[in-house]
Amino acid sequence: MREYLILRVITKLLFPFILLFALYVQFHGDFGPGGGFQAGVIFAASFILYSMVFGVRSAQHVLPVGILRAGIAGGLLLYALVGVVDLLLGANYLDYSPMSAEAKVGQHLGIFLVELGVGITVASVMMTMFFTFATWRED
Amino acid sequence: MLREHLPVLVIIIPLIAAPLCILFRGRDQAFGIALLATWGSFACSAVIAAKVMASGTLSYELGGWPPPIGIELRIDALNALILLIVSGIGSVVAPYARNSLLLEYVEDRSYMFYCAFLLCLCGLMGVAVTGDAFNLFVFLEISSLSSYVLIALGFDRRALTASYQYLIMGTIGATFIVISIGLLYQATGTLNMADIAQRLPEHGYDRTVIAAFAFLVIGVALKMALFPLHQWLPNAYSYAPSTVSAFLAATATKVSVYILLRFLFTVFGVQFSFDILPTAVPLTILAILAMFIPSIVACFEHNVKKVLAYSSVAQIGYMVLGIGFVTMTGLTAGILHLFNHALMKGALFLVLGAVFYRIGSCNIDRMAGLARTMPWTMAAFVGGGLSLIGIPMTAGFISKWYLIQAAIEKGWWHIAVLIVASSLIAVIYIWRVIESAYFREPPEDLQNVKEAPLSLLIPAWILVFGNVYFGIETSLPVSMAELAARSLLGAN
Amino acid sequence: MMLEVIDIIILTLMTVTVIGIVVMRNLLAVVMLGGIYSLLAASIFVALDAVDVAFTEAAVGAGISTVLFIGTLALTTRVEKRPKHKPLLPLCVCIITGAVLIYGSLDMARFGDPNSPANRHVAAHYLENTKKDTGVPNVVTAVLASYRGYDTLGEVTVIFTAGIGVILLLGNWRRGLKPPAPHHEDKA
Amino acid sequence: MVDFFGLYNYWIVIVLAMAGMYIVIARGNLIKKLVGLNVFQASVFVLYISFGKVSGGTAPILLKGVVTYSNPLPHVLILTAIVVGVATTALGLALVVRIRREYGTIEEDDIHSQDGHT
Amino acid sequence: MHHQIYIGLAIILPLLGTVMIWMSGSRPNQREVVTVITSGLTFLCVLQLLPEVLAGHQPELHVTELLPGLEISFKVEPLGMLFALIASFLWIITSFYAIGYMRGHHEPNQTRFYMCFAIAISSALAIAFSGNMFTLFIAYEVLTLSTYPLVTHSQTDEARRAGRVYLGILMSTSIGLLMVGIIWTWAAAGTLDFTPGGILKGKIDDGLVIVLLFLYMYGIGKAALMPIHRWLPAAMVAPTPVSALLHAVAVVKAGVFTVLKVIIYIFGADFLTETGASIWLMYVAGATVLLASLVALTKDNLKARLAYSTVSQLAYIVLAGALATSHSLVGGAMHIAMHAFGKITLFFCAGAIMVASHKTEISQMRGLGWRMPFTFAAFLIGALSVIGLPPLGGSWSKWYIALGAADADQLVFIAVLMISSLLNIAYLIPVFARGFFGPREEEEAQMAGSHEDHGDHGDHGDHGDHAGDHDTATHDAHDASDAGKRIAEAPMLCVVPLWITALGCVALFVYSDWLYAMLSPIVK
Repeated sequence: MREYLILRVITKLLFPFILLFALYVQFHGDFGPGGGFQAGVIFAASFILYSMVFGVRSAQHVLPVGILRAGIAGGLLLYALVGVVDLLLGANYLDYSPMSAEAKVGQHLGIFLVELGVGITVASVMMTMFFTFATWRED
Repeated sequence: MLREHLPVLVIIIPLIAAPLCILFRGRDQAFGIALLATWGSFACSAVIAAKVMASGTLSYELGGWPPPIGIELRIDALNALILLIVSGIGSVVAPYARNSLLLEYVEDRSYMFYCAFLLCLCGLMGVAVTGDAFNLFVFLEISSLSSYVLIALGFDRRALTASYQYLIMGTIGATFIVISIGLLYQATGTLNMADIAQRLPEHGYDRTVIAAFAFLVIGVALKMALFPLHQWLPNAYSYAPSTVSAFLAATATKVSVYILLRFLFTVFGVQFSFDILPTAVPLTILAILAMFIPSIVACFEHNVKKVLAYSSVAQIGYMVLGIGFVTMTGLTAGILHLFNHALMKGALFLVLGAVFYRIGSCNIDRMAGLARTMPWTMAAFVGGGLSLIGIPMTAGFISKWYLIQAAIEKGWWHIAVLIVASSLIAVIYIWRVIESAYFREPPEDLQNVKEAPLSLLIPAWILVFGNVYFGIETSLPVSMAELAARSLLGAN
Repeated sequence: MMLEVIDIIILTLMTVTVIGIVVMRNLLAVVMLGGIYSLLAASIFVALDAVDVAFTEAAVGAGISTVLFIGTLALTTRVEKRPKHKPLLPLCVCIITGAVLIYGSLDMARFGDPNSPANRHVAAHYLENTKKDTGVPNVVTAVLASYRGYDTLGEVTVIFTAGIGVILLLGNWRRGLKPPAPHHEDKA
Repeated sequence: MVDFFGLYNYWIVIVLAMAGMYIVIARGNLIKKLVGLNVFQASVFVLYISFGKVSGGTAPILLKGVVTYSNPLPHVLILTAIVVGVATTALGLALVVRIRREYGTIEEDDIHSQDGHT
Repeated sequence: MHHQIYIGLAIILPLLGTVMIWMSGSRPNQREVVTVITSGLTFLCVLQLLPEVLAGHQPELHVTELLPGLEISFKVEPLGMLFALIASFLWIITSFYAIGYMRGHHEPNQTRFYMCFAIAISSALAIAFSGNMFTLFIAYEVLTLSTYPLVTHSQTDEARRAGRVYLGILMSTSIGLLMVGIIWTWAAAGTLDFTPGGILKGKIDDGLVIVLLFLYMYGIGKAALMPIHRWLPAAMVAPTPVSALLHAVAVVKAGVFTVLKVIIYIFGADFLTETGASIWLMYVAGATVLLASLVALTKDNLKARLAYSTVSQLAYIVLAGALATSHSLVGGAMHIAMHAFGKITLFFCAGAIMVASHKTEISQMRGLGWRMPFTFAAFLIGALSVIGLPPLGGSWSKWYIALGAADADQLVFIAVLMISSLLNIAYLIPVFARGFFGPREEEEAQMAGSHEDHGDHGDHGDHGDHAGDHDTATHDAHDASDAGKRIAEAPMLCVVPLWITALGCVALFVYSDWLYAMLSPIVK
């Protein structure tokens, strides 16, 4: 792949924009289409593209396995713990209302957090899967 | 303060524990977490069961949204019993895992095994508590996916193909269930099971509902390995790691049977399922075929794990037979057998795990004379085996008793005879093992095998003891089963 | 009427794709067609106002899973063997299943009917109350994350499970994997 | 016309779904089975979404001046279902890779013949 | 109150014994001492209950309730008392005998042997004392399972095959028929308690009584009614003490005992006679009596011949039950005792012969009587008792059964009894007679015997002494010449017990009226 100069340049150019788009989808999901899941996939896609062009190793320099696994677990944990917080606030599980003075705001906050959790897990899982398949060699 | 949140706690304890296992890698931390989580959820389900028996159905509104807007957890006697089975078996198997892992897993990633195990537990219990049809599908998939993984961890390469086959058939089954739920939603506009049950009669039992019914029954039949849709099960259970076979054999199919019960009796309602549609007849026929053909196959198997797997298919037949009676006694028998079979199969597979741990095989000829070298292990096998056959003073006898009584009540003599006949086949395939272990000389390379370590024996014996205890002191399962049966039949 | 036309066109394309998938034996092509199928599905979702779903389907069906498929092909093989036995039984099974579904569809509410039970009971409630309950304009997000947040928790757990599963099955398996079990066992 | 179309749409989708299922159970190639599985599920998703379509409605994102929206609930369900689908596919593929390593083939028949049972 | 304790003890003690035997497995002497002591204590416990029963009380012991109305409880009534006395008393004798035999025979796995033996006795006592059909059923199954290892004792392929037959028939009949019958009874009558006069009267319409009776009679495989008698000859591969106590007394008597219990306390004698449901049973039993005797005639292997004789003798008791008159029932009950002593004596003798001279085939036993006079004398006594000649116990029971047949005016069965007695003479006396044939034929008989005996080991149910035959055949050959008449008895531990039981047969003749008095309440 070394000689595909144009490809490499374009990827370098595209990469930040894709990430940006992912973030947009993530945090704008409650107003427009999109949400944690889509954002996660796009985020993963950007890295997948990157590692396709520049090789998995270099991609893994940016995101080592440890971080990805932490992300896999962390996202789910974040989601589940938001619910636990609600429990501790005396509400039912995943009832975000008491997370803020005003129920609406609480809901909004809760949705924001869980979507974030979704995004993190999905992105990390997708990338992990890709890296695992890509680095797997049979002997 | 957390008491009223028990229904959800029982789910989220393992669900939170699972990622924790990943975060703190190390084998021992993971083991500790898994142990605490399983025991914790067992404690929860015990309390829940007590509450249900005392004060009737529990309902929990997730997100504080009243059903059918939000998702509801709904626990009556049946759900509570299933919870007890799943979490109970889980908490017996979890400590067992630590040791039987040694032989069968990649050491340095055992924490991931615990993670998958917890997810499976969580999924199964999630199915057992939810009152929402689609949510049921989601948690069913959690349990299925994790069990595909767990099975594929087996030592033998056939574990991989078995797991793949299970994945394909399981996914088809799940998709059928989704289709059925979709049709129900399209007919009633709701996903809450109680709400569906309430709205179906108003909407009328049109062709859409009938199609939904068909897809649901087939999908669940696939998931619970009802003959002749059982092909995935024998390989899956015989090549999976011992711990996994024990856990899945004791719980997974039970949960599917629960789904069948819940939909046939609660969601669609007895009247539609059995009066309008002639469901009972095909169910009974399949059940009887299931009681015989797999048992006979089991008599010719050489891998004892496979023998037990086939016997599991046969035992599913008993439960379905009980359901097919559509009487109080019949349902009680079916549900009782759900409970008792979890005990006996759990015990037997744990024993085989111990055997495999020592002699690296479950072949009936390799197990010859094993009673001399591993007396406690084989004694446990005898205990579980007798219960499987249905000898008095064991749990197995109680469910047989109810089943036959149900047949006699209906005046179905031939069925009663068939039941005993099939349990006689059980005598054959269990006795082959016992005879080989007790009355043959061990192969020379296995002359001085050591008895299995306590960490494997104690869990197995706990379940064996359970078989005896619940064969004598039957009040707990019987009362719960009767309550469950009554509510199922009363639900129409 | 416009919608119907688009709908028919896309559905026809999908049918062609599926036929392609059935007959072709070059797995790479099959996988590609699979991706295209998802893409078409995504576009039909757009036509049916399901933008979020379309978005996801495009990203996942056409994107991630195709990538994974190709990755697998790279690790395995590219050509499917010609099936030996005539698959009559599967054919019957599928025809029967399809027949049951079509039979069931006869009593369904007609396509796009605003008064079908599906579109009234619970759904109506969401559309009316989302604003005041959660203040989130995207109803799908609101339902996904709040009304049915528990489902989504389950969904994340599923993905999590898959991730763990893939790592367990493929990740650094070389280290310490015991030799396969004695195969003399259970030749029945 | 519209009434006929009201079902026609479903029927095509059903046929597609069955085609997918046919690939799954009839073909012996493990990868192709998974592709079929995807087709099967995708078609079911389309069926679901069609339930939620309201003629003249728009995407369920609340806007000033819009009165009819399509039904959001099926969308949510299918979002979840898609995730489950991709998860299953990923696992299946991982299994295929391992099977290929252990058996050197991904054709069901060869695998069976290697394990000595049919 | 304290009687309950004795009931419990009688059943628990053997189990405790089992544990102690297991713990002292490595030290034979200790093991056997434990066995003897346990058997003694058990017998004492049973004996403690006797006065109560004679006084007409029926001590009860309720253990637990599995399902509502389905409980494990014990109740001592005369019939059970009798059975318990026999089983526990003969256990003592047999344990002595077993020690002699097992040592003389160098059997393997002796610990397992003694353990299972104790469990078997415990369950036999549980059967005797059981207060309802359910408890009896449990004990019945335990008895089957605990005797299986004894049958398979030698672990040869043949023993395993025999074990399969044994377990197969007993299990399938008990689970397949008896259990169904019991559940049916429960569904119909709502109880399973043994109540005088039966519990089924009016609960079940007369047509079905026959079906139910069939379920019971063929469900109780241990009663060895033809055609499900095959397990009994098969069980003869077991070491002789097992054949003696279990397959001449405990197990088979448990079978017929259950038959009587069912007929008396479940159906109720009157109910049976009214409905005439038991007519077919009389004929089946009568046929079994004759056929089994005829088969016995053809057997050359001594134990096999005795086994078939047992089958026919058991059928007497079933016949007595089927007649269901007060005389026949008491007679049947008495026959349990009479036949027990008679047949165990015969088996002891067979075992003694096997230990002393490794002879299993009757045709080899020419002149053996000169060398084992005590054994053969005892054999004669036992034989006469089984045949039913005064002054031996057997005569009384047959007499009462005949009376019963007369009461029920089924005279044909009196004829059956006559003929079978003749057949008994025909197959038992020759064994004795052969024993005192002149010594001159001995040598060639020896040769012939030893050869033929290699030939037909396979089909006769005895094993465990293949090794023995060769050396003894030769050894006999050359010492027979100088001193054919020399006494070569079995070890004392074998001979003394068999004389005790032989004398028992005489005693039973003398004290039969006492026995009658004790048993008569069961038909009141």
